[in-house]
Amino acid sequence: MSTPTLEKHSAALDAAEAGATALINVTLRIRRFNPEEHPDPVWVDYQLLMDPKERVLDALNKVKWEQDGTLTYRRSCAHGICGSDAMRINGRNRLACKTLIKDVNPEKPITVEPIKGLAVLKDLIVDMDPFFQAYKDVMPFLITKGNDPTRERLQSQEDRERFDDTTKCILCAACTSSCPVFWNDGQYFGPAAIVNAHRFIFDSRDEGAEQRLEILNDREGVWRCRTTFNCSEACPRGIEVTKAIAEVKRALVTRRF
Amino acid sequence: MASDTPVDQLVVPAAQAHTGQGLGTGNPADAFVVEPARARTKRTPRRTRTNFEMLAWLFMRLSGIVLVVLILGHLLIMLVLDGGVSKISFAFVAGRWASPFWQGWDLLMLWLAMLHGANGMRTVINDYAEKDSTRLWLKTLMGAAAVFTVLLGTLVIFTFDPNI
Amino acid sequence: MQIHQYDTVIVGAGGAGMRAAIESTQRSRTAVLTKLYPTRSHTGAAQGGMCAALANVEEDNWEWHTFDTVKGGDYLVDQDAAEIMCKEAIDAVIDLEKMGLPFSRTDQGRIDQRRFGGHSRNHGEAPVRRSCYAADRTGHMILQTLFQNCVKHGVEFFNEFYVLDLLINEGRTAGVVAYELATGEIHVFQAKAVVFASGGTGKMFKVTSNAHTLTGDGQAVAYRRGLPLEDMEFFQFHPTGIWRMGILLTEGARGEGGILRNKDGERFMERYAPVMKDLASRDVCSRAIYSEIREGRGCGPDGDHVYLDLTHLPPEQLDAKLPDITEFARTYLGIEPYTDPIPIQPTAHYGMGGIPTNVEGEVLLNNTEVVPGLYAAGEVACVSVHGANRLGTNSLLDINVFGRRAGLAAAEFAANNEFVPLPEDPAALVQNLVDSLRESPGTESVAQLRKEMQESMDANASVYRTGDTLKQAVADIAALRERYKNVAIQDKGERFNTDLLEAIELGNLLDLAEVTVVSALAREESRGGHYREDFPTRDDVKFMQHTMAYREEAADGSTSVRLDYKPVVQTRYQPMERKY
Amino acid sequence: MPAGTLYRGREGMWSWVAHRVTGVLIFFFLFAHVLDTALVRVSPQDYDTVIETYKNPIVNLMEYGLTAAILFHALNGLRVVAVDFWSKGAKYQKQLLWSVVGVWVVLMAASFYHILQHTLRTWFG
Ligand SMILES: Cc1cc2nc3c(=O)[nH]c(=O)nc-3n(C[C@H](O)[C@H](O)[C@H](O)COP(=O)(O)OP(=O)(O)OC[C@H]3O[C@@H](n4cnc5c(N)ncnc54)[C@H](O)[C@@H]3O)c2cc1C
Ligand code: HEM
Ligand code: SF4
Ligand code: F3S
Ligand code: FES
Repeated sequence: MSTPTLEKHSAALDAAEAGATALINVTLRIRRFNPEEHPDPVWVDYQLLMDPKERVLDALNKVKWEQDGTLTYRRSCAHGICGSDAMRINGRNRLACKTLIKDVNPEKPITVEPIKGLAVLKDLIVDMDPFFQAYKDVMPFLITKGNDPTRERLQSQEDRERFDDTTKCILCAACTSSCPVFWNDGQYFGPAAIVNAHRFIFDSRDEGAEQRLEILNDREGVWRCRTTFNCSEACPRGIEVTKAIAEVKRALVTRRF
Repeated sequence: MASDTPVDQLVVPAAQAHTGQGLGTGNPADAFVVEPARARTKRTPRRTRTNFEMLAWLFMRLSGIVLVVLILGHLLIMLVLDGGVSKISFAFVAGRWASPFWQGWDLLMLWLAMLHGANGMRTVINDYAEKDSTRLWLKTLMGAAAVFTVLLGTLVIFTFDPNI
Repeated sequence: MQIHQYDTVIVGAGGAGMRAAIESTQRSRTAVLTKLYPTRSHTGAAQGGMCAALANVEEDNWEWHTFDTVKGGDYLVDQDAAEIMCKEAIDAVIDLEKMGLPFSRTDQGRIDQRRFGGHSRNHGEAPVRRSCYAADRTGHMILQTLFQNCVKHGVEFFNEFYVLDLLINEGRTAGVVAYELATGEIHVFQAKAVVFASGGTGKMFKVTSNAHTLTGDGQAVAYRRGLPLEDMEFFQFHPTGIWRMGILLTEGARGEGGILRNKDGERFMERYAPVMKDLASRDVCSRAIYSEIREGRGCGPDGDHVYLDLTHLPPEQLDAKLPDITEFARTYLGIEPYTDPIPIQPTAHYGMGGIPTNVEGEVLLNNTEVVPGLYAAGEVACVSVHGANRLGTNSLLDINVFGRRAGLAAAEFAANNEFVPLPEDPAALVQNLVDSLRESPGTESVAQLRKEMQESMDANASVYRTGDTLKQAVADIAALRERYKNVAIQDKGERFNTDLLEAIELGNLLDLAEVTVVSALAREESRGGHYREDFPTRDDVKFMQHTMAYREEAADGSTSVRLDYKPVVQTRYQPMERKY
Repeated sequence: MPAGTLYRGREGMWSWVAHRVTGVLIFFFLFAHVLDTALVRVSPQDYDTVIETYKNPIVNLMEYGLTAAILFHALNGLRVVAVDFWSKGAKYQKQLLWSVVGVWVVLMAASFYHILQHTLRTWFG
């Protein structure tokens, strides 16, 4: 029943409950690009007073709301589930809303740039259309033949678990835009599209695996992946992207022989 | 991009650079985006319908495994056991190729390494050449060099005459 | 300016919008306008689940579900609508499964179900397992699945288009006006039928589980065009938001066995809801938490929060059933939920009110008439299936059931009707709005006004309200609305001018905040999410009715809120005292 | 390009960069190596003359470098194969990489004297 369990307080909990920590000075170095003003991008520094437990998104908001309203970026949910705000922070792709200031060494200027490999339209906003085009090209929807059952389709817990990891994708593009192959050749489908193909290829209810594999057998498909693991490192949802790609490759090899 | 051109002197594009769609907003800035090297085109990549890329990929792994044995063996003998370049001479080579075993070893190594390397170079060129024409040129040049080397090497191994 | 013509235009690509689009695209030429890429919509944040009496794990039926919904909504629910929703829930879940949604499964391979607040067996006897879920990312999976099916059906999306006006001509729907973020261009969409599915208004509060983009644009646009807003005083505060941040920790956490504790470690919900305990409905839990805090049993140095304790649950269960929320605790608080309780406080979560519709999704012009060709579904609408307090999981249900219905009805309307001519100079209102903000010489900052509005709403119109606090809020909002006329933006450009849009969104929020507090002040009773300390009991004699708020414009251009009321539809359940 | 635009990849990316650089390097070496060996067909004297020019400390050092490149490429190649074909490969890629580096260091140390003995003798007697 109601057994009190709170005698032992961990240091982490105490720290979390301490409320606002001492504010610190942070320099945010943002790669700005506004073609209405000037055709080339420039780096601009902003000085801020921040709680180190706040997010980089909070810092961007602070700049926009208090210093320079022209700063432009996408954001919505602010807790890592909508995939709006993938950007390059200190050289690595992350979600601004899932990156705490204290975790990106606030002693030095924190650099923020748009993700690579997609056309930059303004400040941190890139053109996402090619990214979504690649996603659409892998037929990301359940394909079934025959008549629908009257109730739900059955699926064992093991079969459900088989593709659990890749269902977490929020299409933030952190992976695809961290991939060296994609920077050089945007024709590559990119890890995000493969992740979403994987989600269906390994779904026991789906019958379109063959078609999807055929698409990914393409010149610009899975074989372009050089297992550089940038995608896996970048994925804010912790999806084992490279592993998923390897599974698709293996499925192709075993199906063809 | 011409950095010193003021924006208002730029030509207003009929199409937006990143989507190719006409906007007609009259905003000169629409001519500008920071474009990546080669952006994905709207159309779905053409299906190749062959297993070439897969076979090439498989070949890289399989040949790699075999090459580990061949090349590391080669290195061991040439550089370590036999004492490095300092020991190598015509007589040394002649001695080795007298045996069909070493002939076969070197031949296989030559072919696998060259095919592996050439295919690897093809990937590298595909990644970095930005224009289709440059790609084609580089690949042709590299391919020709590879074919030449393989043929030359094969010829040398087979027609080698220790009493020349 | 560009003019487009579509049979059906859907505003919003969250769960409700995309569910509608899947239906209407197959039947009429449809455009979906959305201010976010569809997969960025806040439906993706929903965690816990979607209830339907599938009876996959234990006995259940849709009538019990209806009863729980009506009781949960403190009898302000329109019972005919609730019956439809709970009955169609079963098909809605099965449809999603067939579209590919990867539900968590039972041992037999069926869709698994878990407990959720306020959902009970046989009219309140005991908690029942009714919520269908996919780990703790059910909303994410719904949003993804619906988007996937939109791709499959080739739904035409206009991404990053902000709808800022609704066109009504000759008493019928003529279309909408949208602002394209990328270029700053204004687009007029002429349409036979329009479906609003633009989501909630949570950003009028400071501590909220809602996204930055949930600014009530749809409600504000309709209201500005003279349509009523229903029951706006009812706003739900979810008991378990991460302390100070408001990020939601799903009720599913308590469904899995999580316990609320005060600083003494006491499971205090036993005192407030002896049967359902931690699974009492949300308004009850949120009030209990604030009572604990007020009575000095709150946790932390300032005693301003309580704990959600998951430490007694096996780590494997947390990993399998609640992976995302445990990660939130790790990321944002730096604590380990296996061993530490999580500091939480109630967080502004869901607006029960919205654009009034009937069960076909048709928007009401007043208590009896509809606006032909205009539909609304999802959080923007008020059907009203949630009454004074929405039960957990019933919103994902609402968006699927009524999203589908609205999509079907709109497509059918479009098939049987002609275009209404566009009014003279259709883009005028939006053009003026945009121009005046861009050229405003004002001095007020958007961020400052928004902050003051949110602080006033949190302080005065939150879980506990009194006449005095509400009067304060009314005065605050009025002052802020006055200052808003003098607001200025820094970005004067055309492309991706988010500065401009934040200003417009603030305008919308201020209008809705005004309606909310004015409606709340007038409702002198306590019911569901609306709790008046000066009127702590429910008053069925005077207030068993929906509030209908209209915008009145005086001759001098000033505006005010006019309140009217609409009867509640009751079919089988008579109001009773609400106990959990 | 202004500073900071380089992507800060981690082990996986840098090992790939190294794999690619070594691969290209070996390819060019192989090309040259086949050409010089082909001289055995021309005449023993020419071959020996060319080989003789190789017998100096610089080339000897380059040989050591080439060994380093080949060894890394070979070992990392095996790691790539493991990532591709072993179901746990991706999970342990970092550990695999550190093993590769470990084995590489050991092998390089072991071959240090063997390969460079000529140079060492010339320099240090
Ligand atoms: C954190 C959280 C957890 C939740 N968990 C649950 C749960 O477990 N179970 C449950 O049943 N409910 C839950 N809810 C509630 C439920 O998720 C939402 O009420 C529901 O998803 C709303 O869906 P929607 O389609 O109406 O709106 P949204 O998903 O918010 O979509 C709104 C859409 O409208 C568009 N839009 C907005 N304004 C404009 C404009 N001016 N012009 C053009 N487009 C516009 C947006 O781009 C977006 O596409 C939760 C809510 C939150 C915040
Ligand atoms: C010694 C044994 C070798 C092994 C185990 C090996 C293994 C591999 C593997 C597995 C790849 C594929 C990498 C990928 O697809 O990401 C590869 C690529 C490559 N290899 Fe080898 N290789 C060996 C020898 C060689 C030799 C002798 C050459 C030169 C002739 C060579 C040149 C290349 C090149 C140029 C690439 C392409 C690099 C890239 O795409 O990044 N390799 N090697
Ligand atoms: S796989 Fe991960 S990084 Fe890639 S788009 Fe999906 S969530 Fe983002
Ligand atoms: S970063 Fe690119 S190369 Fe492969 S492992 Fe990831 S897709
Ligand atoms: S704002 Fe939604 S993921 Fe960051």
